[in-house]
Amino acid sequence: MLTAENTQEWMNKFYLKIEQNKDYLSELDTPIGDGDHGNNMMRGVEGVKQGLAQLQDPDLKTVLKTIAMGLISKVGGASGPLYGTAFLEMAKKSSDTQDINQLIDVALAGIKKRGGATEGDKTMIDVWSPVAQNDTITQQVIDDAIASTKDMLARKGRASYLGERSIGHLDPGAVSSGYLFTALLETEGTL
Amino acid sequence: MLTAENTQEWMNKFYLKIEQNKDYLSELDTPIGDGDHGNNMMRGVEGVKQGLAQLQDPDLKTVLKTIAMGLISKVGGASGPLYGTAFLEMAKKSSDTQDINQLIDVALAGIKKRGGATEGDKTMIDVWSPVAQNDTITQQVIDDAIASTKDMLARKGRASYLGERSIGHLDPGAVSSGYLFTALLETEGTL
Amino acid sequence: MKKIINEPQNAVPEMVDGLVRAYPQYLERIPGSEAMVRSDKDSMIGKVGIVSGGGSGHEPSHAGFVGKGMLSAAVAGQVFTSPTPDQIYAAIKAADHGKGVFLVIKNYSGDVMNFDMAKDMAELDDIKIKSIIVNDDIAVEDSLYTQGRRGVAGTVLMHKLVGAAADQGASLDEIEKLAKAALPHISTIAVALSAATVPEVGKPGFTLADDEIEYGVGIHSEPGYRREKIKSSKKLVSELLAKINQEQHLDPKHQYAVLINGMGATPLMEQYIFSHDLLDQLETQNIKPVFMKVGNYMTSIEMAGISLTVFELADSTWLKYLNYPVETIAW
Amino acid sequence: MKKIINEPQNAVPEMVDGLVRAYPQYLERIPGSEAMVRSDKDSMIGKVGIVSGGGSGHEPSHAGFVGKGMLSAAVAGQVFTSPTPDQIYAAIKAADHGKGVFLVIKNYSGDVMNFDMAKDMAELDDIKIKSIIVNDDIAVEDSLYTQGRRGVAGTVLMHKLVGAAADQGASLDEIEKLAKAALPHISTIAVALSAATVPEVGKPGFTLADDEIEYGVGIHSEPGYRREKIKSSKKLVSELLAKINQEQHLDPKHQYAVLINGMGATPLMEQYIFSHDLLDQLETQNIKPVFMKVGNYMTSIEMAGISLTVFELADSTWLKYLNYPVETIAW
Ligand SMILES: Nc1ncnc2c1ncn2[C@@H]1O[C@H](COP(=O)(O)OP(=O)(O)O)[C@@H](O)[C@H]1O
Ligand SMILES: Nc1ncnc2c1ncn2[C@@H]1O[C@H](COP(=O)(O)OP(=O)(O)O)[C@@H](O)[C@H]1O
Ligand SMILES: [Mg+2]
Ligand SMILES: [Mg+2]
Ligand SMILES: [Mg+2]
Ligand SMILES: [Mg+2]
Repeated sequence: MLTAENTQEWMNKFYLKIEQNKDYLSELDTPIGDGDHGNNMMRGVEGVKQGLAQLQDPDLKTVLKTIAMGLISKVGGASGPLYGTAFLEMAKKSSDTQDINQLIDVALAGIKKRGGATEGDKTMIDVWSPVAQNDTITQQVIDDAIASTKDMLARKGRASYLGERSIGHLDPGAVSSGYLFTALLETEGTL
Repeated sequence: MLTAENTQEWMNKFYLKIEQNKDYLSELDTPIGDGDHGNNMMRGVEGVKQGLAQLQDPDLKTVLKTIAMGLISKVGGASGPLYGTAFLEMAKKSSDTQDINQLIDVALAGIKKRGGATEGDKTMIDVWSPVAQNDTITQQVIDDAIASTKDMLARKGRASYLGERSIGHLDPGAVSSGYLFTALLETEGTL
Repeated sequence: MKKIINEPQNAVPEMVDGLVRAYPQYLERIPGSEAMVRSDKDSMIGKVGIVSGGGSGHEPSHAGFVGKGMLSAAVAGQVFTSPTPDQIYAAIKAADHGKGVFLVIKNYSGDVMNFDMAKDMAELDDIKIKSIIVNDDIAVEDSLYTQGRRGVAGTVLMHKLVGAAADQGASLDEIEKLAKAALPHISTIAVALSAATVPEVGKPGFTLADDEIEYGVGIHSEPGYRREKIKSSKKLVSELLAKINQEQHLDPKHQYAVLINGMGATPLMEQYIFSHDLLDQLETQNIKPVFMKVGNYMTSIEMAGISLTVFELADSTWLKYLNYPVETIAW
Repeated sequence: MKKIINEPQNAVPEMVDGLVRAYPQYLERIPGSEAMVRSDKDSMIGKVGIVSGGGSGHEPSHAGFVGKGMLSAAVAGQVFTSPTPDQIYAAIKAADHGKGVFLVIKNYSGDVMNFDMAKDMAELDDIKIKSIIVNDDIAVEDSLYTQGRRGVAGTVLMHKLVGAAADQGASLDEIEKLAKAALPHISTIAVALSAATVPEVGKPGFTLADDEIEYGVGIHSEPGYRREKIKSSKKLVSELLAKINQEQHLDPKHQYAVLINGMGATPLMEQYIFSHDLLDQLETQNIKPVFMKVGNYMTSIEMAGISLTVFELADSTWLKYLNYPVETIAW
């Protein structure tokens, strides 16, 4: 169950993972993209951190909306609107439920709607979707989902310009989404 | 004594020397100039060759003037007007005399007037001047004159921008002038 | 990486600052943003606003085309990264003078989504918005099931068209119609000799050997369709023109505009030589362009290379729009 | 050498051909030469002609500045090599409309001598000729006993001044007076990040390590005054501005025009960042330029680097001349 507190903890952990893997994410984005995913996500988690720091005793909805706005206004590129929409949808839904599974479901629906991609297109959806489908999120589910993008042929995003040559590379947005869910796993009292 | 015939032979020999040493001249022009002296001179001797080929039974004055026009209209850069002026002055003087020493004297005066440089400025003058001063031109005179430019500090032309750093390099225009006089030496019946 | 910059993460804000302060007669920075609006505000009154933008690194695009007769405002994202919706929204607000705002978007998932979100925000303010998604790069096969083609140098011609129409008082609907009609007639194809280095990344997006080139590269180091040994300008022109012919079937009965675009580090000398070979080869097809531009218009930082854009002027008003006078830094 | 060219020795004629055919509305090639004259001949009638030129490799200089309000004709020599007198003479003839011709010459021995010979030829035709020898590069110490300072990017500002004056009907003597008065107020200094490769030479004029820069380099790979490790844009600006200050003693009581000039391969992004740092540092001296340009105006083929030109507007008409409208490809 998400709360205002554990969601902030989740974001702290996500921040650290992005910070640590910034260069790796940009490297993943080089052969099949434009090499900026690490920098984009770093700006995003910085924005989220700054936004959250300004809140006093916020409720869950405010926390989720602040996360969304931080991501939308700082990331840019393709991943900004997608991550931003995910948290915006979670914020909306959080009036009805704090259940993490239900929240991930609406987030995934938002990502699909915003970007028009679906499972198997070699995007972050290929991590969000297996995580959403499994009742219990495990590191195994996450890792398998990330790894599954390697053999896919990209049909959306920059990697799609490569056609066949996109095969054999992990999708950077899938990897950063993996960090998001690992951070969630590590956050006490979320699941 | 210069004649229409041996002057044309002289130019043939000069052509071959420039052709053979084009890259070397440009290399000499690289550390203390702009690396084009070989290409400039090559265009010039091509122009001279073409010009001379169109003459039918010319007199010496016409030959010298044709050489001058070929150099002036094809070389460009600093060396074009200087070599061109040299042959233009020789052409003018050839109405009075065909004596090679007297012709070189007026050519040298033309070069000095056109470029404003004098002996010791590390230019082609430092080859033309010793050659003009010696009653008999020898390869030794030419070689010594070329070599003397190595230790000079350039005060005219592009090399002058280097100041002290121009010391230690041969002057490219001195070297190409050396080829001109070696070609003259090798031309039967000129001296 | 050898660049005249300070901290890489400050490259964009410093660049925007240096640009607007150098050219206050054309540009004004929208406070708190990396978006710029026309200084000559009077020239926008009563007219549809035209907003474009995208990642930075394509200078003089897009701010260089802000001015009377062309763009009303431009947004500069991070290098090679779509700007965020709030910035685009700020540009839309500044460009709106009651007649609505037309967005020129290049077909990248990031740009499309961020402009979309900005559009949603602006529509909440009752600003009428229409847009065109430019996808002129014929290097990549088009398909309904993929991202589709990229927007590249042809975008600048689109700016010129819609900017001229807006300045002459065209309505938002008319501008949309014009843009939609022109779009399929604009085709671009590029060849790269070297890659660009994004300041924050610090190394080139791809590596080509000293004698290698790549056809079909995008303006963000996206890969092209073939790598080869360097060829003469004549042969490069043949290759690119063949691709254009496959797409457009150039026909002497039609009129064409041509844009030869330097990618950043390629000197004008090479662009003019390319122009010579292109015009020679078009002549063998009995085609003589009625409008031409050669220079750096949509660059990829310091990438070396050239793109060729051919625009079939299927409507006679389009040439007038291309020739319509503008007051900008870079057109 | 990786260039979009054909045979290196044809680079200049092909470039000139590609340029005039792309821009027939501005330029016409003078038959049998690599000289170009304004197409809009009517705009030259009754006015002093302005002729400039020099070696090729500095594009858009000089032909890019041919047009109403600026140059009447331009001559393109071989790459980095002064054009020959016959070519300059052809340009003078084409530019003369009875009021005389003014020559803008950069201070290189080759240019000076070739223009001089052309002048002699033109004077035989009773064409009145005056000229200015531009020597704005403050990198090299000036001296009566040497070649003196080189002519570099400041030459473009000289073109603008005399072109505007000529278009407004100034006489040959007035134009000479204007040029002589303005010359000592124009100072330029450059920094290079990499060298240019002349097509016929095939290798760069000098080599800098991956982290090295050189201050004071000329536009033909002439050496500068110091080599160092690459610095931040702020520090490059400090160095160059200090040199300018030594020369001109910038003073808030005066008005200044500034030209930031890219050397060919340096992207506008870096030039705008340099602009940001320059304007910041000028501000600490309480100086705000009243006229500014940032872009590639006097390049050195594909050299990477920037030059900074500061022009003290000691006479109030000079700013008007700089702002006077022109019709050229590149101003
Ligand atoms: N249409 C889309 N739907 C879902 N995810 C997408 C889509 N387009 C791109 N992505 C994701 O975004 C990631 C790239 O993000 P990023 O590099 O930050 O943006 P950009 O591609 O604009 O440079 C991809 O790895 C992919 O996971
Ligand atoms: N003022 C001058 N007087 C005499 N010779 C000169 C002068 N300036 C240059 N030179 C000669 O010209 C040579 C360079 O010629 P070149 O490389 O063809 O022309 P540029 O210097 O214009 O590139 C120098 O090596 C020098 O010998
Ligand atoms: Mg990316
Ligand atoms: Mg030389
Ligand atoms: Mg990106
Ligand atoms: Mg030269």
